[in-house]
Amino acid sequence: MLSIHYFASVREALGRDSETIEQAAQISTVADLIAMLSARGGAWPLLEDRNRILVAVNQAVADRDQTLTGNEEIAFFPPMTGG
Amino acid sequence: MLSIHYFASVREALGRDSETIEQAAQISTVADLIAMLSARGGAWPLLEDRNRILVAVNQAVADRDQTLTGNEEIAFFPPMTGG
Amino acid sequence: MATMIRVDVQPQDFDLATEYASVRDKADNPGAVTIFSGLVRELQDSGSAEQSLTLEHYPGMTEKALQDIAEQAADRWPLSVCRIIHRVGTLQPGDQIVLVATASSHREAAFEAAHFIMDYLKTSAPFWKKQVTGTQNFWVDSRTSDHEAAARWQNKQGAE
Amino acid sequence: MATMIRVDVQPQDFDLATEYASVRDKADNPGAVTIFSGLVRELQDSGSAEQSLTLEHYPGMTEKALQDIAEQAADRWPLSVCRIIHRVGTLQPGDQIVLVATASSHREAAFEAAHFIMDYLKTSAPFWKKQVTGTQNFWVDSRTSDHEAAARWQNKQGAE
Repeated sequence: MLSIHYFASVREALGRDSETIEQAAQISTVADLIAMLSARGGAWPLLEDRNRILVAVNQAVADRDQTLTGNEEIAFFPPMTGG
Repeated sequence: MLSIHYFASVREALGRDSETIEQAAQISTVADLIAMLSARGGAWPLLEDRNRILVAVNQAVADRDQTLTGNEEIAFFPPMTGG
Repeated sequence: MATMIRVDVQPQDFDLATEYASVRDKADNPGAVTIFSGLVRELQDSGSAEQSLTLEHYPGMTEKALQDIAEQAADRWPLSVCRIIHRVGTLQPGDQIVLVATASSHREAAFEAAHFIMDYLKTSAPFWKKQVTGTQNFWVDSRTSDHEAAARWQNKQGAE
Repeated sequence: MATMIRVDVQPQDFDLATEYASVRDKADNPGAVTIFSGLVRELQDSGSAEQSLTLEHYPGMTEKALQDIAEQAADRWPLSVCRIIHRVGTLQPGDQIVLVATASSHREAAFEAAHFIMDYLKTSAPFWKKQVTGTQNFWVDSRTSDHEAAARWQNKQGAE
């Protein structure tokens, strides 16, 4: 099961803060997950913009080609602006 | 009139913290003053060591060749160690 | 040298004096304590509209990221104490938003480590600021200068 | 930008929280406050002998030198407040000896200016430390590393 979280402007654009994906058989990388989500249309293709969207896998920032086993916590968010 | 002050290890080595020199006619530079003081013998030649002794003229660090008009406040002290 | 690291993410305000006292108490014979306090700035061009800043974060990852940044600082500099507090939620102009405190025998280490932590925190801890001005609001953009500031440390030697 | 500069040389202890509150109060919409506190270190190799540190200074020149250092910092960085307190007289291990506080819109400026002031103060403000350990005492030697730290700033650009 993939647990997916959306933060800040990404959360607002997608209108959702989290979801779970049970059947993740075809999803072997972060890029696969993004392709699946992007296929929903509407605002979802924004996830493909690697200059504006960061991805974390199990709470660490990850590349698009990172492998997934299907049991991770994934998060999508814009560049950080704390401090 | 030259008002002269000695600080820290210089003060202790010379056994005095200040003095005034009324007749300063032959003293036209810091180096002249040092030569005059050094001629007292005993511990006084230590003032000649430019690696260990700093000089301030009117409360600003000065070179040995700085001109004196005979009416300054002069100070001799070791390198600073505050902070 | 073992560094005492403590990290908190909290909505509540913090008391800088309490944190300073704690650092002095915990540090092993410190010679130098550096404290950085970040405050919410008022936007100058917004006229008289009421302003606030809301900080969203990623619970869980935030604490990990701050702990990781503190550990990187402790690896680079000889610190006896490293303390980070970052607030979340809605803040007003002038409010405290972040505190970093470092203690070391060496002032160079205390200064550099606190500066390093702030630069890294800006670009690698999952916080996001939303500016609210009157009835308008917008997400604050990340700044190129912040990324450049963080990148500078990769070319720098750890001090002393 | 006019910088509010205040410098004190005093035997009394200072309260860091009071100084921080004053900086927040005086600074014009500050985003960043950096505070450095220098503490008297205990000499590790002196066994159990009672220790103290006595600071001598050059009254008059000391205040001028600190004011000059603060003005140099204010010329290099956009500071709204610059505060320096340096104690003189006899201090015990753990005592506060020096405080530098800077406020700016930019964290880079607040950090760099406070660091610069400490590095310059070490080598150009007329203070001298005498270490007393039991019945022995000696004047603390100036350190090459302090002179090198001060010299580094001459090759550095003022930030932002």
